[in-house]
Amino acid sequence: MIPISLNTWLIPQLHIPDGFLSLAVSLFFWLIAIIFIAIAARKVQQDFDDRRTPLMGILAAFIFAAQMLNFPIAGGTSGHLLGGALAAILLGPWAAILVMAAVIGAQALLFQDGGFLAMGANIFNMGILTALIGFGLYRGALRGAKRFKLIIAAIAAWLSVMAGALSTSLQLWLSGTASLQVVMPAMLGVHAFIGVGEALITVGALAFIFKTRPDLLSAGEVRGRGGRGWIAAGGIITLLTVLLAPLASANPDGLERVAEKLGFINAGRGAPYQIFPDYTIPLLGETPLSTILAGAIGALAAGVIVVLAMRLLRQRPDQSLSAGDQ
Amino acid sequence: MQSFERYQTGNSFLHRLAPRVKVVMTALFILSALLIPDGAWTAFLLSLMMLLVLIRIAAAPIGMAFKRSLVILPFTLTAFSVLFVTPGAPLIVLHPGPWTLTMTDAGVIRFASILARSLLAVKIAILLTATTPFPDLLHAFRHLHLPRTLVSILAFMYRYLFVLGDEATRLMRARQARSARLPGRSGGANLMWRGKVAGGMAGQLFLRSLERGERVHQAMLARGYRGHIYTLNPHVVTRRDWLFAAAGVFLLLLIQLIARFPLL
Amino acid sequence: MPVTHPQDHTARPTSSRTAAGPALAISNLTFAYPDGREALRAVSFTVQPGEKVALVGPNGAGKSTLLLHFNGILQGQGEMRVMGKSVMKANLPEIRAQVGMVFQNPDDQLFSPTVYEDVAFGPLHMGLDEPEVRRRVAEALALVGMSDYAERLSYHLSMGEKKRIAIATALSMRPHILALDEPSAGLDPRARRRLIGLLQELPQTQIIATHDMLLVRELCSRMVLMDEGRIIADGPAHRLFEDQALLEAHGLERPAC
Amino acid sequence: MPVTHPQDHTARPTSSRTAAGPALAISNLTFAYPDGREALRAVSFTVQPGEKVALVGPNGAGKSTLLLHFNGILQGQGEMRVMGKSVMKANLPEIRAQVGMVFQNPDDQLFSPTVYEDVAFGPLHMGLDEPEVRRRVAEALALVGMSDYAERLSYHLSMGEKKRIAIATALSMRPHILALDEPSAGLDPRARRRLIGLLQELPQTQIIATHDMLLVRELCSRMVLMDEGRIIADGPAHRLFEDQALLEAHGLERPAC
Ligand SMILES: Nc1ncnc2c1ncn2[C@@H]1O[C@H](COP(=O)(O)OP(=O)(O)OP(=O)(O)O)[C@@H](O)[C@H]1O
Ligand SMILES: Nc1ncnc2c1ncn2[C@@H]1O[C@H](COP(=O)(O)OP(=O)(O)OP(=O)(O)O)[C@@H](O)[C@H]1O
Ligand SMILES: [Mg+2]
Ligand SMILES: [Mg+2]
Repeated sequence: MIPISLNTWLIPQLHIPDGFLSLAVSLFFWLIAIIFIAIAARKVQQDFDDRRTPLMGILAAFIFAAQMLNFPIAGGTSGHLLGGALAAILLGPWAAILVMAAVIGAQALLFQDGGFLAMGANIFNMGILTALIGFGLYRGALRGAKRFKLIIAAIAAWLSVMAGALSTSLQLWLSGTASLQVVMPAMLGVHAFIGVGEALITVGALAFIFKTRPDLLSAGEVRGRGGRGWIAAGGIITLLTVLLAPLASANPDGLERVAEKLGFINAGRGAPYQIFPDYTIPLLGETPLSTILAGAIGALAAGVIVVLAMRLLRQRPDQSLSAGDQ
Repeated sequence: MQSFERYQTGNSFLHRLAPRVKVVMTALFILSALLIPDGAWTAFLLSLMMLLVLIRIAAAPIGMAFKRSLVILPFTLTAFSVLFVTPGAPLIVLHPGPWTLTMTDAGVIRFASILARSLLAVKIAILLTATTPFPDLLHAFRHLHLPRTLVSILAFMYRYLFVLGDEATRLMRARQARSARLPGRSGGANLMWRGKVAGGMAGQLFLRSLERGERVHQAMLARGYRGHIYTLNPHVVTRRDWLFAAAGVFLLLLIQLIARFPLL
Repeated sequence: MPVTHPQDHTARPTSSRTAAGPALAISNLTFAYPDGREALRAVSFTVQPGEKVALVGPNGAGKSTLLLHFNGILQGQGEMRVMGKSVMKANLPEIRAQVGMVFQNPDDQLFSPTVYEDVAFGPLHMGLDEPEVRRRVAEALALVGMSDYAERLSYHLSMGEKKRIAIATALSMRPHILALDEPSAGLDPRARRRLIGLLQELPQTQIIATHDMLLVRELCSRMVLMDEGRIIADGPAHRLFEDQALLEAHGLERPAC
Repeated sequence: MPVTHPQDHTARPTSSRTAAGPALAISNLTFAYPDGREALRAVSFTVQPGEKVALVGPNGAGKSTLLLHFNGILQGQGEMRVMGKSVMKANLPEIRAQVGMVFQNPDDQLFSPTVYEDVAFGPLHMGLDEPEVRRRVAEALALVGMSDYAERLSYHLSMGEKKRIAIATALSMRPHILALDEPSAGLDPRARRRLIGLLQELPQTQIIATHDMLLVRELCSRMVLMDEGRIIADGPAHRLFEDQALLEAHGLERPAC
């Protein structure tokens, strides 16, 4: 793991460190991440009864270890795995989100791969988006032959990396840390390449499991992990990625103008110290004090939301567990 | 794989601080760094001094943090672009090929500020990791009321990270050992095949992880597990911790004030 | 020998002493895995308190499967009593406190980040209060000679050290019965010798599944030979060792001398 | 014994025969892991073609680390020559064709879904054409007596079977040298006996890291004793076995008789 992050220093990975995202963007994605994790914790608890904790932990360790596996592509570079799509296909979307959140959290805590305040965004890019695309597309291909499923899995794996890269560039741009014209083509270009490794390993792993434990990937099993809603969700995100990526890389100025028109470009684009940049406390006018107060209020509100969400999440998980003892 | 734990064996004031206090203070420090406006150099400098004092207290080698803060490098590359797109007074005009790039003063300030925030954040995070063993962090999360499920998942993950990480390493070694070539032949087969083999290794790891999950669950049942995980509480928050937290918050507030009212 | 206080009575099980009766009584136990594989077929035997019984047989004979029945992790058909208590759902928590399981692979058994937490896991889940838990952990670690290791991370231990901690996790529950699955596998000769010394001095009833015939000879007076889910022979170890033909028919070997 | 054609010349390495010279020559090899742990300190020794050398020593002595140097998976400081070729980056692919590694745990070695794919990995990676690959796989499987297993899934085999397949994955590359890490660990007595028979009949130079002293006595004429990264003793196995004091000082034991 350390060697991997050392080898790939110069490749913009998807683990965004702190400092590159504005506070507004950071908090927004934290909120999304918390909501998803809260739902995931509940769902997973229903599906896996009391085996879930050790199992989820070990599967998170699996993703971690699988990210170390690599293979030579060409000229000294090597392909390796992000794992979001694979996890979603193997475990179902909710369990995958939980597992990826644990992986991303540990990477930040142990290796500083990705920041703390940026963790919400990282979980969104590498856990939630990948789970939506990975599972959504695979779930849609359930009826097909094995070969077809594998092809879809390959596409899903590649796209999940592209979606992560797209979303990372947008976040950086919204935070005012990078110009879209630079970050978008760079991110998408590099990850189009990285995605090939992702696709090959994902398919290799699935092919292996098809051969050795076909029961784990049987139609019934996969259906049990999520309903048809996922197909739609995955489809929409896929469509967005497919449309937005070429559009934005071909004409980032255009996107920038559109965003400016819609007004949200200023939302994050101002300095990261402003939580609601254009919002100042009316009575105080545009003074530094007003900015501080606005910031404090915003932070407080975000804090309250976080605490509430945590509460919500904490209440259920540990009841009704002992039922499944045998 | 174990090198990141090398400095946790120390016994400085920081090592002995209650982990939950360290976690909260780290988060506040990062928050404070993000809140410092562009170009508020005094505030950045004060934050850096605070950081250096902490590193000194922890008796952690200052250079140690350096290598790992390189993780921000790739993102720094992408942030280079703000040098040229931020509106401001032109400093340097470059003509690479057909383009014209104008570096502005505001751009330079913005870029340097992003870098400063990011370095501060990553270094304090390194300091936290270097002075707090992961199991203690887990205790801290429990006390901070993170969902118990999530903390338990993290605990299991941490334990099996190394087991599975070693397994992955051994798989790769075995592959390396058989990645032979005959003199005068190219070898290596093709890309698809190599990818498929790596994928097979991932699949193998997955199945083993599943089975291990099953066995661990059995081992837990054997020792009385019925759905809850209990742990002893080895950490208490003492007055010393409160004092440290109060001092920290005070300093961070001061930094924020100085950042905004430079004349104060 | 790093074992401390081997004769100390604290090592003795404390809860609910049963007067006489066998420690373990199994009759006609049959078990099939969900995939249909019959792993146990009409297994019957009885173990008296304090006995040290070796369970031997080729790979796949059903030894591990049988051990997993002792505390109800697997439940086959047939009668099973542990310390006089029938193994059934209602009794499980109590029975699990009486049977200390040591799994073959210590990495499966040591699932907590630190050694201390792992050894404390059993007592904590038995609902003991904190001082008692601490006492038990200290005692169990002392018994296996690993008192200094409490704060270590399980991952950083060598195989032999992990194995001893795994035994401590069972001892801290003060069980009457120890069920050990291949305790000597992967140990170097010195670590193996220490393990044998430790097991010799522990007073618990022991049932040991193993391929290590020398360990059987040094430690166990009785030997139960299994193959294909059945008990093939059951008797004094030195007797069975003499029956070369029997051993060879079931993939075993007499210890070299 | 399931070994077929033990004397068959196909078992002999075919590529680039070197006239005389040692199969392996190491001098002053020193290696430290990235975390600073010195695992090898000034190790020197030479192995002649056809020799079967046992590498013994307590847990953590550095045996596995040393084996991993033979084909450059780890690279320490010092001189190392395999079949006359210096071990350095440019020669690695060639050297890996000459040294067949068998890891302790066959699960690490078998990473493909089917036995066939696993045994074919080496030859395929060497760029051989398909008929030749098939021939090599068939030959290697026949040597370990597992010809019927080609289409089986490695994942579902027993430990003893996996171990033999692991050896086949090395043999299919027709190496001059076999480096085996604890080949007998985890096998039941019958499987272990078969393995010893197989190794006795294979003509390759063999270097075997093991804790199994009985295997050493039966298989190896020479024994190299390591501890703390150093070579402590090197000589005929039966001689070293007589030096009880030496063995005990390094956590070993004489085979029981
Ligand atoms: N989870 C499982 N599902 C299906 N079959 C199983 C399972 N676990 C074990 N078996 C089968 O049950 C039989 C008995 O297995 P068991 O593990 O009890 O053998 P063992 O005597 O412990 O062997 P070893 O000496 O290799 O440890 C074997 O044939 C094995 O393949
Ligand atoms: N990846 C690693 N990183 C750091 N230290 C290691 C690593 N692998 C092994 N070591 C250490 O190097 C030393 C030699 O280990 P090695 O695995 O070579 O021993 P060994 O003789 O094979 O022991 P065993 O009989 O237990 O297999 C040990 O002290 C071990 O802890
Ligand atoms: Mg077993
Ligand atoms: Mg070894």
